[in-house]
Amino acid sequence: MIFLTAIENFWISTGIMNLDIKTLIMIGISFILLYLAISKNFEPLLLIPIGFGGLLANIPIAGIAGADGFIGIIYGFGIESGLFPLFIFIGVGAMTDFGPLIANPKMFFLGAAAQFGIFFTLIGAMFLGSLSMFDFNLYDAASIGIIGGADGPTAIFLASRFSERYLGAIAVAAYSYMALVPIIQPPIMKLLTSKKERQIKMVQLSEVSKKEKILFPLIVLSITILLLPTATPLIGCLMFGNLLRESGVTDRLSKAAQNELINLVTIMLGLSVGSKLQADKFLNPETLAILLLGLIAFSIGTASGVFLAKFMNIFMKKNPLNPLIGAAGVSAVPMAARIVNKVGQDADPENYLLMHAMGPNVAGVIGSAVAAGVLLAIVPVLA
Amino acid sequence: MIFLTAIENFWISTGIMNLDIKTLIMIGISFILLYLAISKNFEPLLLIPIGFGGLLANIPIAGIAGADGFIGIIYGFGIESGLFPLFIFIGVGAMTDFGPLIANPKMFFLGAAAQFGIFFTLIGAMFLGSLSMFDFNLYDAASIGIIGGADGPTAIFLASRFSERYLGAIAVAAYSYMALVPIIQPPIMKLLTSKKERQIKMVQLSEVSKKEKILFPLIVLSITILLLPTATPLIGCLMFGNLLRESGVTDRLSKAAQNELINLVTIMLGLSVGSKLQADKFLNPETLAILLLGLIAFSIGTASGVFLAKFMNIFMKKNPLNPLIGAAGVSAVPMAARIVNKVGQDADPENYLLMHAMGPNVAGVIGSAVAAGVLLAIVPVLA
Amino acid sequence: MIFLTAIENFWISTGIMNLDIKTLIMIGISFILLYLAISKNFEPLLLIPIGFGGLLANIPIAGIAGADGFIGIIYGFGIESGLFPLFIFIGVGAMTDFGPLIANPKMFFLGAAAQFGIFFTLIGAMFLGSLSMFDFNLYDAASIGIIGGADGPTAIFLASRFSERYLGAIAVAAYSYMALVPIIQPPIMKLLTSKKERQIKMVQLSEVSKKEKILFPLIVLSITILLLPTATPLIGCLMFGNLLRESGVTDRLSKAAQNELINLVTIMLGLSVGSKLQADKFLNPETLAILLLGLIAFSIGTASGVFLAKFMNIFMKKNPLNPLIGAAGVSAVPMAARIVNKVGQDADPENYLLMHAMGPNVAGVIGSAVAAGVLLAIVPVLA
Amino acid sequence: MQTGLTITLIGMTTVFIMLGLMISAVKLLTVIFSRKNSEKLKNKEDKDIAIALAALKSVLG
Amino acid sequence: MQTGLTITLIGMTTVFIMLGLMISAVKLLTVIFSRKNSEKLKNKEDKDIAIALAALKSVLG
Amino acid sequence: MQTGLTITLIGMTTVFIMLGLMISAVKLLTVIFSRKNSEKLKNKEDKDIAIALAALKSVLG
Ligand code: NA
Ligand code: NA
Ligand code: NA
Repeated sequence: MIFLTAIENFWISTGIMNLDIKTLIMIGISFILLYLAISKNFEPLLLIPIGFGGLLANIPIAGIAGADGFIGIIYGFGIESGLFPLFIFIGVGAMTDFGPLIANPKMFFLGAAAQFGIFFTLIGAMFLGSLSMFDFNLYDAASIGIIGGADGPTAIFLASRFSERYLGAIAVAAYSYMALVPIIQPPIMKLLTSKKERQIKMVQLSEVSKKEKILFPLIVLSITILLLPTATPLIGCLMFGNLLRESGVTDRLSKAAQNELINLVTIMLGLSVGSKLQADKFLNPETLAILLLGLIAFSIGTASGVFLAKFMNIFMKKNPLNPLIGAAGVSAVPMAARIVNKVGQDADPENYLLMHAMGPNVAGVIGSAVAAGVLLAIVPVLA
Repeated sequence: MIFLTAIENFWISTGIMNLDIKTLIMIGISFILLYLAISKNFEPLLLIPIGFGGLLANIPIAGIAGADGFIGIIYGFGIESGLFPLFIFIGVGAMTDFGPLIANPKMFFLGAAAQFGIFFTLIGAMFLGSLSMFDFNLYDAASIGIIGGADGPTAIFLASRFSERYLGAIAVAAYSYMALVPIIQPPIMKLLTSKKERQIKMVQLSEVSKKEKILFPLIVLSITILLLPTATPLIGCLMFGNLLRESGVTDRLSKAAQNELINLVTIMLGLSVGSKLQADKFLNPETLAILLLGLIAFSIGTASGVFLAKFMNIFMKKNPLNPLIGAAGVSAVPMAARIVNKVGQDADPENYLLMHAMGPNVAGVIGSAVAAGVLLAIVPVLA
Repeated sequence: MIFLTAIENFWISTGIMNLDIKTLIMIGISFILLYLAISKNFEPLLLIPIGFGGLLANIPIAGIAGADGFIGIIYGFGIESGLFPLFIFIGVGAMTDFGPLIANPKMFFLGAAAQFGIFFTLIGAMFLGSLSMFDFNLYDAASIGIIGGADGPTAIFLASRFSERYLGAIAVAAYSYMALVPIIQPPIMKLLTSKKERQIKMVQLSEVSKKEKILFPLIVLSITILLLPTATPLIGCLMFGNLLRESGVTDRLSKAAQNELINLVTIMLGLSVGSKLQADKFLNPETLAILLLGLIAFSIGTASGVFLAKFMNIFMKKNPLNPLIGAAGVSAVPMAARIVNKVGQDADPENYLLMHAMGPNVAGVIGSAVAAGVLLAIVPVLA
Repeated sequence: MQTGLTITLIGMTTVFIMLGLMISAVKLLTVIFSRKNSEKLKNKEDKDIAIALAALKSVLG
Repeated sequence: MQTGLTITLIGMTTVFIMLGLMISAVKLLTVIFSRKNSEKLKNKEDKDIAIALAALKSVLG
Repeated sequence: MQTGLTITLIGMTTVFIMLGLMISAVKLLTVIFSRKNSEKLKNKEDKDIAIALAALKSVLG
């Protein structure tokens, strides 16, 4: 008797007996993410942990993403609290050389322009939310818009505050499009520029002194403190990491931030974000809408950057910008800058734009963090 | 007056005034663990933190292992939650090359057979628990049996869920016997094999392709999802670490898992486990029984592996197995495989069994995690 | 309408509208700390995170140091719990070679004498507390005294237990004076010694065997267990780290403690401590008093060490001590030992005191931890 | 006793079934991939990574 | 719709004002420091660090 | 005042007693081990570790 009871209980607790079609689809999607990461080299550092987290979160019975499951615990510790994206930003700050931006500060404008994708998409999401088939409130719309910032940590930070229910879809969209930069951006860039524009060579950047590099993070943070305190967690962590890097007296800590901290947190953040890929939260029309809106956000951001570069050229007859570098303003560091370089070389093999594109590229990181700060400040007032 | 009061209060709070004989014995046992780790090289990476944790936990007044003590806090964070053994498994996965097992998948059977020690011992512990002198329920018996899995993280994970009160004794038994593999296993191996059998040379393993290595962790996890969801936290973490290793695109994360993650967690896990070596929890007949049962579990596991290898040879006349490699199925990676090699070379100095023994060795890790999953699934039903 | 409301709400949430003069002063102080760390190389590994933490904590609206703010969360996790200073001590233990102290154990006395600064200052703080203008109770006085121990982690550990409200000021004082060792100590050292005394050359230290180095941490901990259990968290962590270093069988863990562990925790501890530099907690007469008392503690500690060295020379006619090495007894490792060497070479360029000063230097770490243990044991009885 | 035997029977059966399935799956895998040139993928990937890393290095300094 | 446009207007204005201020600040910085010999500080510091590290190394072994 | 002096007296006495005991213990240690050949142990251990590491390396790749 006891044997039969045991075997029956055992059998009804197998995966075979508990997998429904939706869960299987989510497991399939997780496998696709792993495939894209491994075979297509799509942001593998994030998409492998996210894909694997999605796999584990969808296992029936095990409850790995539940409150007592191990990924559930990590999620509460690092995502709900906002710690993980901020830790990543400390590491990113320690890895980022703002030299190209300091050497040519006008590039800040391109990093600003590319944020237009965020707000355009916010309006789009609000419009969809006004239809009865999509459940998007203002908080959700803001979180969806931030995909256009092309910055994973910023997107996760904002979504964890505003729209936890769509955090999985938003993070997957953000990292997917960052991985798809080589496919999404070039057609837009080519559509909006003439070959002659793409052939423009830019003047060599000047050397940046050590003192400028040390003062840069403090200045950026100070301006943020004065105007937009809500952006200071993100900007503050980015600039803290950068000061560790540039101060010249904290190499131990800078290296720890660039390696141990960012690697360990990436593993945990990836698994946590992946755990939001649960069938009941992911398989709904909203996810499709988020993926579509994210793509729009990305494209509009790219276009806005290119447009502003062309507009700035009206006033810079002598040393014009190559408008391609505007596309790097979306951030997606350093992939977007690489693509600028590649598209530039397609037009003229002698055209080296990489360093020039790094200015708007890192400005875009600051720009999206500022945009997130604005949303954190005014969305609760208007919602 | 105040001086006398102070000095009296100070004196009654010294260790001298608060050490009882049981605490002294536990401190002595902690020193013995440290001695064995340092002088005899017995699993020092674990036994030094465990021994030191035992030392600190038994200090009177200080309350280091209490709820507000620093090891108590770490314990709650990492052991009660199950996080630490799972993090170790991510690191172990990133350190493990499953190539020898993929090259010769029949070795899985040896890793399966060696798990018999777990269940045999579970029955033994239940029998002892039926005597009035030992306080073992079914949960305890399952946790004691898992010592036979010869996998520290698996044993700690299961015991933290089923039998926290005996976690210290179980972990110490598991790591001690893993350290004692060179003493425990060879006599059993020699008893059960003829010299001629020990001289059997095995055919060279074939190369394993990169794709096979990448798909291996996903396949093992998929099968576990289908049949035994309760084993997926352990198997999932092991295979996640292994995918980070084999994917070829996440070297940063793989190295972080193999170094930072596993080293930091080993320190914390060791101290936490050691904190369970408190006099009132350790000095009782149950601990002696656990040590004895653990030894039996280990021995039966070793024997089962060897027996199955001999049985398999009935069907493998052409390329027979050297039955010694069955002993490596208990896991205790890589010590058990090294011992197989050594015992093989005692019989024939030209016999190199190390790589052949690694197959059952790593299969044994999977095997015990599966066994733990079975126990997690059916013990609550039967208890 | 909605636009005007939004813009008004946005404007009143800017930093400009919310910065008061006290907050601006604290931000200024944070910048000064960063300046001293970067330009003057004042303990930059701690003062950059502390200064940046101070900056972030004083940002209005953002609430970074609040219960839900990211530094507030880290503070609760690592400082309130006492974990961070203890983790630092594990790392310090793994970095410390006690060889010079084992080779010349009399140096322990100098590390003991230098603790007098702690108790002298405690009395001074109690006196100030008896005046109506300073709010210092016995717990605060003990925490202020410990600044004289010249050990950051010990000071933070004690203050987090006894006097959280002054933790910021105490930590800043402790690290500032450790950074100011080259300015504070030499005049005192020269005042209390004759040139002839400063020229004394000491005999070569003998080799220390590996076994002695392995047993040293266990012996120090055992004595602490017997007499002063309240000091065992600090001494225990220090000696655990040291055993990882000296055992010879746990290199992986020793290196992890010396690098990953101490670097990551230093970043987090620095930010957390800095977050106590909030205007309402810092800008008060008590902070000035703490800074003054800390300076006194440091100076008295230095003088006590030198005096005891001179006193010991009465009994050591044959191989006298250079009394300068007494100053290293305050700890502030290894800066204080370096200063001893420098002042000694000022008197005689051929006088190499560095290794001799390391004995009292590392003894001073143990000495202050013991002093902290005494305070933890008797202050609650007397308060 | 009955409980212990039940657990043992279910346990060992499950272990053998699952590890047996893993054998079959791995064997299938080997059959599928042993014919293909598994080096092709690797080289392609190595190159991709090398490019990405070189860019990153040149850019992040 | 009004809400969305409000957010967009405030958002883009803020982004441009803030990043514009950063441009001015950085330009000011460049003007201040481009005349000075920025190498002096560096060398001095390097030496200090080298001394400290050498001492630490010799001492902590 | 009385409290402060009490703490100072107990504190400094404890510090000197404990660090004094540490001196005695270390001196005892030195006496015990200075006669023995402390190299023996080390060599043996180094060899053990080397073997274990070599095996691990060969095995874990
Ligand atoms: Na961006
Ligand atoms: Na096993
Ligand atoms: Na000290």
